[in-house]
Amino acid sequence: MTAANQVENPFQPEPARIVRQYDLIKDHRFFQIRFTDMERAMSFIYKPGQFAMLSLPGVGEAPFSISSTPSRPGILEMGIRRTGKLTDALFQKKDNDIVYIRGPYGNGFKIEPMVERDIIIVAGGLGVIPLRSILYYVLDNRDQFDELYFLYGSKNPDEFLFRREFFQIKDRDDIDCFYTVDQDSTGNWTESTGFVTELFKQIPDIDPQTTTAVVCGPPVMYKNVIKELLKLKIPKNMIQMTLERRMKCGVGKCGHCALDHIYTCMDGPVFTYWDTLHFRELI
Amino acid sequence: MEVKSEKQIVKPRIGIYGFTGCAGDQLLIIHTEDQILNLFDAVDIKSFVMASSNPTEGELDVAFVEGSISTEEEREHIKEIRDRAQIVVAMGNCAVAGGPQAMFARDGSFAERIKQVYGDVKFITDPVEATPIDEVITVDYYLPGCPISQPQTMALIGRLIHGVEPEDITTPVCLECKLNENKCLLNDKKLCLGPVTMGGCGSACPNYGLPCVGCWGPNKDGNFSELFRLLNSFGIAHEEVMRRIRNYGGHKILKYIEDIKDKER
Amino acid sequence: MRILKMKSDFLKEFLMSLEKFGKLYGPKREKGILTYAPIERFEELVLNGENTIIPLKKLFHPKKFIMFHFDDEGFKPDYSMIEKRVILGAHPCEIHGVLRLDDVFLTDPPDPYYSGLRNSTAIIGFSCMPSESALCKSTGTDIVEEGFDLFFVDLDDFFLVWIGSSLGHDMILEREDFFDDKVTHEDIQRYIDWRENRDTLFKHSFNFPAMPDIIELSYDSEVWDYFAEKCLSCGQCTMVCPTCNCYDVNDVFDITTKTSGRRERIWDSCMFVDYSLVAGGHNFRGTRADRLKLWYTHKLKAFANEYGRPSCVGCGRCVDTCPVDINVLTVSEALTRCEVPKQ
Amino acid sequence: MTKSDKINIKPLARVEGNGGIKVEISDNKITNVEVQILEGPRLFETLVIGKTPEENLSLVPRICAICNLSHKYASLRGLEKALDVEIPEATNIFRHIMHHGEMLESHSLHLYFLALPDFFGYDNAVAMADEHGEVVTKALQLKAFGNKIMRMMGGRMIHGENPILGGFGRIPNRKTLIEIQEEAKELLAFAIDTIDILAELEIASHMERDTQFLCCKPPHDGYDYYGDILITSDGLEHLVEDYSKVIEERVVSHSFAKRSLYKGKPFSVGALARMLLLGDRLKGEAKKAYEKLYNERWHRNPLYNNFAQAIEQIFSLESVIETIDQGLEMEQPEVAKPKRTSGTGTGVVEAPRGTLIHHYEIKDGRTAYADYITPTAMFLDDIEAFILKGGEELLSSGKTDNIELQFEMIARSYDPCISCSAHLVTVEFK
Ligand SMILES: Cc1cc2nc3c(=O)[nH]c(=O)nc-3n(C[C@H](O)[C@H](O)[C@H](O)COP(=O)(O)OP(=O)(O)OC[C@H]3O[C@@H](n4cnc5c(N)ncnc54)[C@H](O)[C@@H]3O)c2cc1C
Ligand code: SF4
Ligand code: SF4
Ligand code: SF4
Repeated sequence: MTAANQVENPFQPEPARIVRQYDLIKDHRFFQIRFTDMERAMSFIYKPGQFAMLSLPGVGEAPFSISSTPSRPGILEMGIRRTGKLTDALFQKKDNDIVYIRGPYGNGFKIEPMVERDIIIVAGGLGVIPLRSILYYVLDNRDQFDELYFLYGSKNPDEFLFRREFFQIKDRDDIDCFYTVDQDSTGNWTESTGFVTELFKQIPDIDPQTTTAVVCGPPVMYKNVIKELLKLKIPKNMIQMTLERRMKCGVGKCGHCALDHIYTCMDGPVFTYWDTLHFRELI
Repeated sequence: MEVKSEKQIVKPRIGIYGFTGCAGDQLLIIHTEDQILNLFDAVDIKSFVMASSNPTEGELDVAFVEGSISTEEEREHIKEIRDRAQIVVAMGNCAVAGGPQAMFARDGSFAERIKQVYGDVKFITDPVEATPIDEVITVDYYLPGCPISQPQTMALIGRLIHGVEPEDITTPVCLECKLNENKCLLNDKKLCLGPVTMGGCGSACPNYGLPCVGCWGPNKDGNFSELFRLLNSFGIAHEEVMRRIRNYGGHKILKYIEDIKDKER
Repeated sequence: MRILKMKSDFLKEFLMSLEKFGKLYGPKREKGILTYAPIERFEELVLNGENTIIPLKKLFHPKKFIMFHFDDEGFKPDYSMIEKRVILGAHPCEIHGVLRLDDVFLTDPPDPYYSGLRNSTAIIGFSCMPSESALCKSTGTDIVEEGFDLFFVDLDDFFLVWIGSSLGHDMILEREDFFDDKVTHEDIQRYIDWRENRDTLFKHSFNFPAMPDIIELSYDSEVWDYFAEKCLSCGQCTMVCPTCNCYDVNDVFDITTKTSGRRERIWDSCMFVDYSLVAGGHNFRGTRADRLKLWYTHKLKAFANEYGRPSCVGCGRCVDTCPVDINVLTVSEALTRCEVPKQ
Repeated sequence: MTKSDKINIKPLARVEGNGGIKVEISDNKITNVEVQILEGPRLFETLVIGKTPEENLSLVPRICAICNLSHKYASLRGLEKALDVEIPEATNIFRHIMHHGEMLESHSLHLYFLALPDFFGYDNAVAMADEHGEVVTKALQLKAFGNKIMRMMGGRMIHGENPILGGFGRIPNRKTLIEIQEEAKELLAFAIDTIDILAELEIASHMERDTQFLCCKPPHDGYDYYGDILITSDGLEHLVEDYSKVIEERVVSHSFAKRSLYKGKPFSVGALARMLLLGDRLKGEAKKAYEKLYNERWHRNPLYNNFAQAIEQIFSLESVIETIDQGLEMEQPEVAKPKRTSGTGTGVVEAPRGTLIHHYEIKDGRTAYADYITPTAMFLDDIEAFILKGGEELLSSGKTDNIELQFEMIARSYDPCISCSAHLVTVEFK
């Protein structure tokens, strides 16, 4: 029977090479990956906020956000935290080693509602990894958007991801960056201290009707950040957030990421705050 | 497609040891006829006295340990193995939970029972009450079962050969039992421990129409109190259930049935 | 859709003649239980109202299979399980079950394993009498209009045969002499009487159409806690339900130092504790109440939002299977009685 | 080797369980031989007290994995006597098939994988594969076949729950039985070829001495592995109920291990004992093999146990073929129910490595007393006696190069099962 072969296999992992990798912070590593097939590398079109499934044969497969921006095609970037079997094995890989990728999956951020509007990007901890994609996307297409505010908080300076990069863009005049750490354990932190919600005080007055917010962080962070955004009177459907669920397939078949009637992998991982009000289990 | 071929990995050095038990887990490895030659090929077996003479007892990548710790000498020996092994795998119910010989774990009857079998013989070195090996050393991975299952064991060994952490099974026997299309024995009011027992055996017993006696040990998410209640409602006495669940529960079952004991009193 | 008549005496010969369209499968008694299995002799086939333990879904969404083999060269899909098959004796609820699975597995992007099995398989449906716990009257799945190639309604000395596909038509053409296209008024009356009689035989019913709202309103109901305390988390309900589709994926290495092995798919259940565990140890559904709630929301409400109809097809298997009496009937009743304010 | 020395073989390899041999030599004379049991006690006799027969049956196979079904079988025979369970003939038939499976599994494991490497000069059987690939592959097949029967009848390869009081949970279907029968026919050729391999071997004679043999006598005039009468090489017959008078158990003060004597002297059980006591009852290919291999030295040399096992492999394969024929004729047996809840019963079967006794006293459906005597506990004294004899011979003739191996081969030939014996013995640590 060839029936099956007529349908493309959406689970087929494709070989890709680790081009470069380095530690971001302890147990968090940055990977640049390129499909071994150059054509595929260029035809892999994705949106900020989408993710890919990364496989290591024999170890398994897991979803990871794409942290690079589609405005710089050819190379995929991922920021990965070491938490278990697959990520452990991935951290043992060297430059030039082969991994397997399939995707892109998920809905990604809705760019439409951001165009010609002010944008607030709020990231907590690891949540900055998917947001880095939209951040660079906006910077690369700067003329399409109005004001850009980037708020990022980590627990302490040692856990501040992409530190060099983010302090570089801080000097640009087309973006306002606000960085904070919960606690400064090192004593050489030059930015704010306190929770990321504190940073809202530093944002100049904005017009909530022309502003879109994008949020990602640990579950506890969402509640507080959303409170702040609502205080600013940003409409509920103009707050985009990206969520995490267990996933096995990425294409709405395995059921793991289902909540109520939606599949995080297909209908998400980006949801608006308005969406989450219907789905009680979302955050 | 330009894909770099992976380097051949170094064969892990392996030791397989037996302590107090029935040797069923070592035997099961020997009985894996379709894989035993592959196994000897893929790993460097340094010590496996049940199958081979002239063991070399040095540094090991993985030590598989079967059997419970039941004498002072075994306590020392297991520590010595731990010292030279990168990874220690507790293999089989005896090593994981203490085995059937640990069914009275910590109830204080051990001395009395020794006396029953041996009378008043005075021992030079007293045997100790059977314990799982993790009461003496740290254990990295567990292969439960009395005896272990071939697929689960080979999957674990396959992963260890490649330096990959093994998967842990957190599903109950019922998953495999249903996949094998057995009729639920609880619906026939049988004393089946499947729902509170860790999966991995392939529902070996229900496949033959016989209730699970719990030889894989407790499933951490088992709803123990409800199973007790359900079995009681079939007319099976509380002590009966308690006794059976301890037959293969060893030391590992204790924390799950503590509350149930309390409720009864 | 054409409807034909066939004398009962021809049944054996006709069904066995379908072998040329593929390997025959059907409900068969093995080791004391009823199961879909290859049929070698007509006599093995069990064509009554009895449910198999595991529904028809296993033939399209197999319990466990190899998706890929991998080695240094990468992952190669394994489609070897796909073969031409003819399934005999599928009840209406089974066919509805498969249609619900189609919603999941055939929507973009289609699952090649499922669609491969689906496209190579013909379904010959059979009418049935309600089982002890059948709920298909309540769920509106006691009759089926699509999803089969042929459908047989047993009216004792003859069958009315619905032709549901061009392949079904080809099957009829093979044995044209068995079929009669003159359906008389009397035959129609017989069919109507049969349906009326059948409707009276259902022992249970529940207010299926009201359930989506009731579920929504009962999110915080203590009824969930009541059931949660009883649930054994054995996962049987999900395995036996024709419309549960969750699965897990595992990689298994061969015993060798080379990179080689297989990627397997195996049924999973949302009743298991690790089902929703994510990195960092956060579990979105750690409690049994949350897990039960997800399941019933999915069966009785949510699926409809996504695909237009709820996913319970009223087979009654959860009623027969759950050792502690948690099933669509008891849950719906409890939610309806205790929690919905009386109007 | 100095004139006074201590030989410590520890661990004893290629036996089931954790054991060792200690030999003390003084003045070129052996002063002490100990076969040591290095495993802790498991106290099975106390574990079953207060348990139901079902629980007993589940627990006792765990005494030993390698002959788990023999334990189950002996227990069934004891419990069914105690509770007056009358089992249908068909159940007996299936129990025999099960038991033959275990014989094949255990014998092939011992013969090819544990013993043969000694004769061919290897550390293990896999190392043997390069030069004797054919034998190793076939032997794996034969062992796998034994395991397949154990899985089919036991429920799984080791510690299956399928054999239950009064019958089985599930009986294999016709198709499976016929498959098994076909496979047995195919494997018979290899089992017969093995006889030729063994016929070529030179068997050392240094340890030879007279000893006594014991086994149970089948209730028919053929060869078999079960019975209710114990026969001994002195020509006597004893009811199994009198087992405690026949087999004198004692505690040895220096090792705290329970040991057994018959008429005050060590004795041997196992395939060799069965061959010597019942061999003239063999038929077919097994009879031919017996006639080909047998010689007078068998009575004085335990290494021939390996030969006896090879003959029993043929016997079991032939029996499987024959017994399945009988099984196919019979109706599916019902599970027989106990007629009483109290009673005593002694069950005896021949485990692969010798006579195995399970004795029960049941009161109101619960075990009040249990006693298990395993073959290894029976022949430990005999092993020591042969090691002593062999050692003295080797010392006096100065052939001490590989004396450890010679000792190990003697111990190994019995196919001892230390787990079995350790259910009630403990260790001496000096
Ligand atoms: C849409 C999405 C985007 C993600 N993006 C990133 C990212 O950019 N960087 C990053 O480091 N991580 C990301 N994750 C999480 C990442 O998928 C998990 O860390 C990874 O699966 C852990 O795999 P493991 O084998 O190393 O861990 P395991 O050994 O499998 O388990 C370790 C922990 O991870 C949990 N886990 C296992 N599988 C999954 C899964 N499929 N999804 C979520 N949790 C799981 C386990 O429950 C356990 O708590 C994302 C997850 C999702 C769903
Ligand atoms: S069903 Fe239960 S008792 Fe039987 S093998 Fe599995 S875990 Fe052990
Ligand atoms: S609802 Fe019933 S069948 Fe489902 S997991 Fe709970 S106890 Fe098992
Ligand atoms: S929920 Fe119950 S009745 Fe409905 S389809 Fe599933 S198993 Fe059948």
